[in-house]
Amino acid sequence: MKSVKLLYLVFLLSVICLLCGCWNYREIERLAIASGLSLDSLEDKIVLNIEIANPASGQGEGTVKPVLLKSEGKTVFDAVREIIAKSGMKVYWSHAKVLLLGEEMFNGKLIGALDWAFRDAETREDMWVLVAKGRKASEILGSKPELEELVSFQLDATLRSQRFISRFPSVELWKLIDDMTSRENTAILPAVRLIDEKGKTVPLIEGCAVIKKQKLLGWLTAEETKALLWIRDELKGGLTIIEKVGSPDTNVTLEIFESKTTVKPVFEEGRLSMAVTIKLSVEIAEISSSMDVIKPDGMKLLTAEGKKQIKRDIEKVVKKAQKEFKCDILGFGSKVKAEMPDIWREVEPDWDEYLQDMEVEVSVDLEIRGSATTSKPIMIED
Amino acid sequence: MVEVSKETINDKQALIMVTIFIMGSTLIMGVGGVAKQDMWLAIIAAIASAIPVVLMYARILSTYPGKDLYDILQIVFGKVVGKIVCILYAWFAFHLGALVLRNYGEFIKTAALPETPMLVSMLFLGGLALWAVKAGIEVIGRWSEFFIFILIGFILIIGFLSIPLMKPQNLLPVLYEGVVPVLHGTLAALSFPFAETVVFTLVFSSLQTRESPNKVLVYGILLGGLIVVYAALRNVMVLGANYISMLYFPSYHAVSRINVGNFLQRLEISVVVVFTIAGFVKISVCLLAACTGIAKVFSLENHRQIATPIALLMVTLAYIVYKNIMEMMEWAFKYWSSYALPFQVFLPAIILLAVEIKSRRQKTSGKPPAKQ
Amino acid sequence: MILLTIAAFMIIAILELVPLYKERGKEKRTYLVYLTLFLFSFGLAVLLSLGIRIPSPAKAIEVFIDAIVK
Amino acid sequence: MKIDFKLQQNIAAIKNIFLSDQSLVYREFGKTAEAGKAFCVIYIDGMVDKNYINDNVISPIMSMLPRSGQRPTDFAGYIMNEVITSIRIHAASEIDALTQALAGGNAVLLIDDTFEALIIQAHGWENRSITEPTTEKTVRGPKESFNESLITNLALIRKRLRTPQLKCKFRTIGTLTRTNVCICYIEGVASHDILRELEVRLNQIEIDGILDSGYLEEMVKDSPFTPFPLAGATERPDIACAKLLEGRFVLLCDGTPFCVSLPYLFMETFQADEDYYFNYTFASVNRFIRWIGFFLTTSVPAIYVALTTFHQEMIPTQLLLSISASRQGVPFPTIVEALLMLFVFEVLREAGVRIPTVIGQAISIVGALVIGQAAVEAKLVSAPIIIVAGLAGITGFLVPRLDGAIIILRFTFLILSAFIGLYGYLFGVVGLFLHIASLRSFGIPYMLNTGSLKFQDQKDMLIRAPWQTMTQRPQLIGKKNMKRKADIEPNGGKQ
Repeated sequence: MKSVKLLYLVFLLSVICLLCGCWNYREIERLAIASGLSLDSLEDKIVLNIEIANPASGQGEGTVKPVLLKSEGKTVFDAVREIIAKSGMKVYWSHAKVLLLGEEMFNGKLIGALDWAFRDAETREDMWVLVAKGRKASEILGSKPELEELVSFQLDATLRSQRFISRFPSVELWKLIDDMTSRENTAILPAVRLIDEKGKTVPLIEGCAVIKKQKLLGWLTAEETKALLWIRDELKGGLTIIEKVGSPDTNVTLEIFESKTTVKPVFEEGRLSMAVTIKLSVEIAEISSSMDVIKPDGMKLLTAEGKKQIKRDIEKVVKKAQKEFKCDILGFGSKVKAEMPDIWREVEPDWDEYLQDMEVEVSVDLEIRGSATTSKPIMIED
Repeated sequence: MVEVSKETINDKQALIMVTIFIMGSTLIMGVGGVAKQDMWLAIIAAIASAIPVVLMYARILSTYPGKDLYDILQIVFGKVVGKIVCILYAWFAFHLGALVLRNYGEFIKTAALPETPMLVSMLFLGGLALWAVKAGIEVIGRWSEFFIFILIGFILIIGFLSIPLMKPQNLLPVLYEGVVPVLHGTLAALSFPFAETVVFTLVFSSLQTRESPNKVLVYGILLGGLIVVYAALRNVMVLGANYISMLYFPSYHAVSRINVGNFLQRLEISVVVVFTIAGFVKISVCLLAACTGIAKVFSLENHRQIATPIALLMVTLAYIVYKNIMEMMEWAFKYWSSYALPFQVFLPAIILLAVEIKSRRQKTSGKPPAKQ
Repeated sequence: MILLTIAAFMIIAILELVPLYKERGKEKRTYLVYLTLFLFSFGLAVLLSLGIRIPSPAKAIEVFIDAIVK
Repeated sequence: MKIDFKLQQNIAAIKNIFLSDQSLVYREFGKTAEAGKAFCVIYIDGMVDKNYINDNVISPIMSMLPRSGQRPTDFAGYIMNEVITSIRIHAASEIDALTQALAGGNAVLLIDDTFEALIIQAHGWENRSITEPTTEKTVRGPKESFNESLITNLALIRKRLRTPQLKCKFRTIGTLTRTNVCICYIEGVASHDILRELEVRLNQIEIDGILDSGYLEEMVKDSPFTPFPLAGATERPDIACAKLLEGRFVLLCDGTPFCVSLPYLFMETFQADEDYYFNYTFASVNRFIRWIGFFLTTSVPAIYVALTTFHQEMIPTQLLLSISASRQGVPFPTIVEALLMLFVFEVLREAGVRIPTVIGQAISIVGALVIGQAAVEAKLVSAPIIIVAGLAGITGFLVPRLDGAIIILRFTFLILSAFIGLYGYLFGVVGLFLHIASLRSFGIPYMLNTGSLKFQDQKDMLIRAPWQTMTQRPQLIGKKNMKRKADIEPNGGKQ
């Protein structure tokens, strides 16, 4: 009986040996490891650029050189398969870090692009998605970054440190899809453009693009993006500059350590309004003049000025969303749905119009909890 | 060689088997999806409604200690009718096993190895289940007892790591679309996985005491249900109900979001481990039930001898039962409840009735109720 | 593929069916049940490896349930 | 054949049996004395202590001869009881008994004109003295080890367990070697069921010779074909005593310093004697390392191959790129590379064991330089695989009792994962535990208590608990007397 069992095992193994077509077996060095891709639209075709991370064979120096592959196709997958015909390599997607979208993709081709990336088992849904501003996405993928060899790795590193700057959102593929398929159908994406620096063109991520139903509605600047992130409670750190505190030449830079935003829908007298409360905990990081804002009086002044300016920034972006984009990028709809499901049922059909002239009450609670390592500004004796 | 007179498993092993059985494919497939963000409510309701059902199973079993449902059927319904019902139950266990096998095959094909034929992974798992059945329920019990640590360990670690990703507001609003979808979800969750424990009445013939079936089934349901509720809560909080509705295997995606310091990431394999372990137990129990059933129907002494062709047939059935994953989901959604509930609720109710009548009559006529 | 299937079933037969055949005097019923099931699964496997589509029992159950529910 | 009345007849008979064996010594004496007082001592040269025979047999008889008057009726009895000063002596009346006694290293005294002969136990062969154990070295703990003499070994155990409850049952196994085997157990702790089973299995052994306890171990195993050890082996008397105290049985076998302990649980492969002599925290860490070692040695090559050929998405990007870079230009597929390097490692290991210590140095040079560095530089294999094979090999030494199983598991897992990646590996693990879970050692489940949550069941598994808390013997094995500190009933609590 026991020997029979052993024979089973041998039999099982031998059958597998025979069956072995090495279906998914692939050698690591045969892989063309994609680090990022860009999609542009050209008439009725899609232009695909792939950045391949090509490890240089050598005695362990570990240098990685980028190789750019280009192809076209009717659909994204068509273009992807065309790469094989051109280069003979099957691209491996699991380590792709960024997906760059050209502006023209927002003419109704977005779903096609996203669906492939989302559906394919090899691509990962935590890939970053960016919009190329002003240039073709392929040009950005082809630029030369300063520190990293690969554009994708550079962009990846920048997006990962988003919480220190907050000048752009970091959006992963799943977040984009979740946003696009939710009730509001709106999403924001970080914008990347090329700037000239010492004769080189390097990519720079700044601000964001507002997207609704496959359409690119417009752009937000870095400052506006920060305010938007504040409302969405996605701001985790970064700086805010309070200008002209007391005297015109005093700009105080505050570093944000904690930020908590609560958005509360209020229903009074048949009207829906929003109460946005921002609790901030900051530290003074830089003072541009000799004015002492650290002593109690100055501190009071700074707090008041800070509250006013942050409130102004936020109200500005709320206005912009209401009047210019006319869509719910602020995420108010889901708040209403979560907290007042009955009211949401009524307002849901024409939420976007409803939003346009909704009262939004912003209040800022600013707590300055320190001044880093020094207790006074740099005093210059007159 | 030492002869083991009769295979016995202790209450703890049995309880663990029930728990793992419930986790089975549920953790991967997700249940009660109709109820959207209220799926956890649906599952809790399903657990609550499953308890009277399993108490019914336990009552049937403990009336005839030392016998499984096949024996009991033949005692209360007589040889001919009893055997017909036996065949039905054997088919149910067989079919259930094949479906779980198919789920597993689809999962591997979709999630990881698209080029590997599905038959290969199903053959592997089927072969292991066959091995387990040949080794006997005692070995399955001991095996489960060991692997529950690994399961719980993985589940706890994953649960801990996904806390930062959870957004409690994803659970709101509660009961937005009313009670009806929740009730639908409850029904679905009752028939898959909780009342599937009916399969255990086919294999638990030798528990320690008369009270064991009660204890084992109820606590097993509660423990397994707890884990299923946890998984549902985690998935909703991490992914959101809207996103889940787009996915075949939500847990897989929920876990893939985990990223701790760029180092602990891409942990999907843990989901695979959990599914393999839990699915293996479920398939083994189903196969064991099917083999015992066939053996009992034909009055064979040893169910192990006929296990091989039944396992082969199970793999074959799993292979041909659906054309593709879309059909599998459709079937699980539309037909499974109405197909399974007769086996899970209606038939056991009739059997319980018959058992009660029979044992009362025996008591009044002065004979002790059937023992051994 | 077909050859592989046949080989696999041959091995199983040698491992299990032959010992059962030798003991068939004592356990005739086991032998018969085994043989039936074995031949059935062998038949299905051969059909599958020949690429013949076997109708799924799920369809029959669907029809059955539809008939009862409606 | 009965012993003949005449001395010369008997000598002739024995000479006839040991025909052409010139190692037998026949010493006849007393021939010149009165009739019927002639003797002959027979023994095999080298097996018998000659001084002992001289002092205790020949000289008493010779000094008796002149004095004695009338020959007593029971002459053999008289010689045995009143003349010969030997502890172990008995009379025999069959030629067969004599020849067997001779072959077993005894001296035989034939007496003229009687139907009886005397067998005198006077073993005088050379024994190795008691030395430090060579295979189970410890930093702290007793330094004695068993040697090849069963009686000495038994004394070493007795020395540590000074209780009449320690029972020893002897038997002889092997039609030609007639090896003495002794079953030791503590009455009142060890289970009688297991004893009965053990005796049945020992009785069933049919073999011509037992040269080491390994023969016994294999022949009393429950599942003969499993690579896992189902009985323990040790050359340390302290370990043997510890096993006895837990209610196990110890089989001592003549001619080998290794004794066998049973029943044996999977857990015991991860226990070392030092665990119990050192601080328990340190011991627990060590035990944990052994568990990790078992996992690594069986799984590292399989996981490496699965990750690099199937699940590249699970490797961090930087690592992926560097593995990819080191694989550039290597001609073999990863799986072949892995099999090759593991095979090379096993070859080096086996060579290291067999090679005389004098030239052992060469192995390490060949291993390190030729296989390690040169092969990588020549792009024959990639660098990561060397690390993997090395790691798998080194960690394997942490659980030496399992090495047979480890090799099989390592290669099985590797091949499985080369087919369907981590899934194959996972199936392998599931199968492995199915196999272990179905094993039994003398009716005791091999995985006993592995899944238990009770502290008393876990105290000696993943960790080694402090001695104060180890109040119970392992379940099922010591179930007759669970409490470690309780007194044992003198009659052993018959069931």
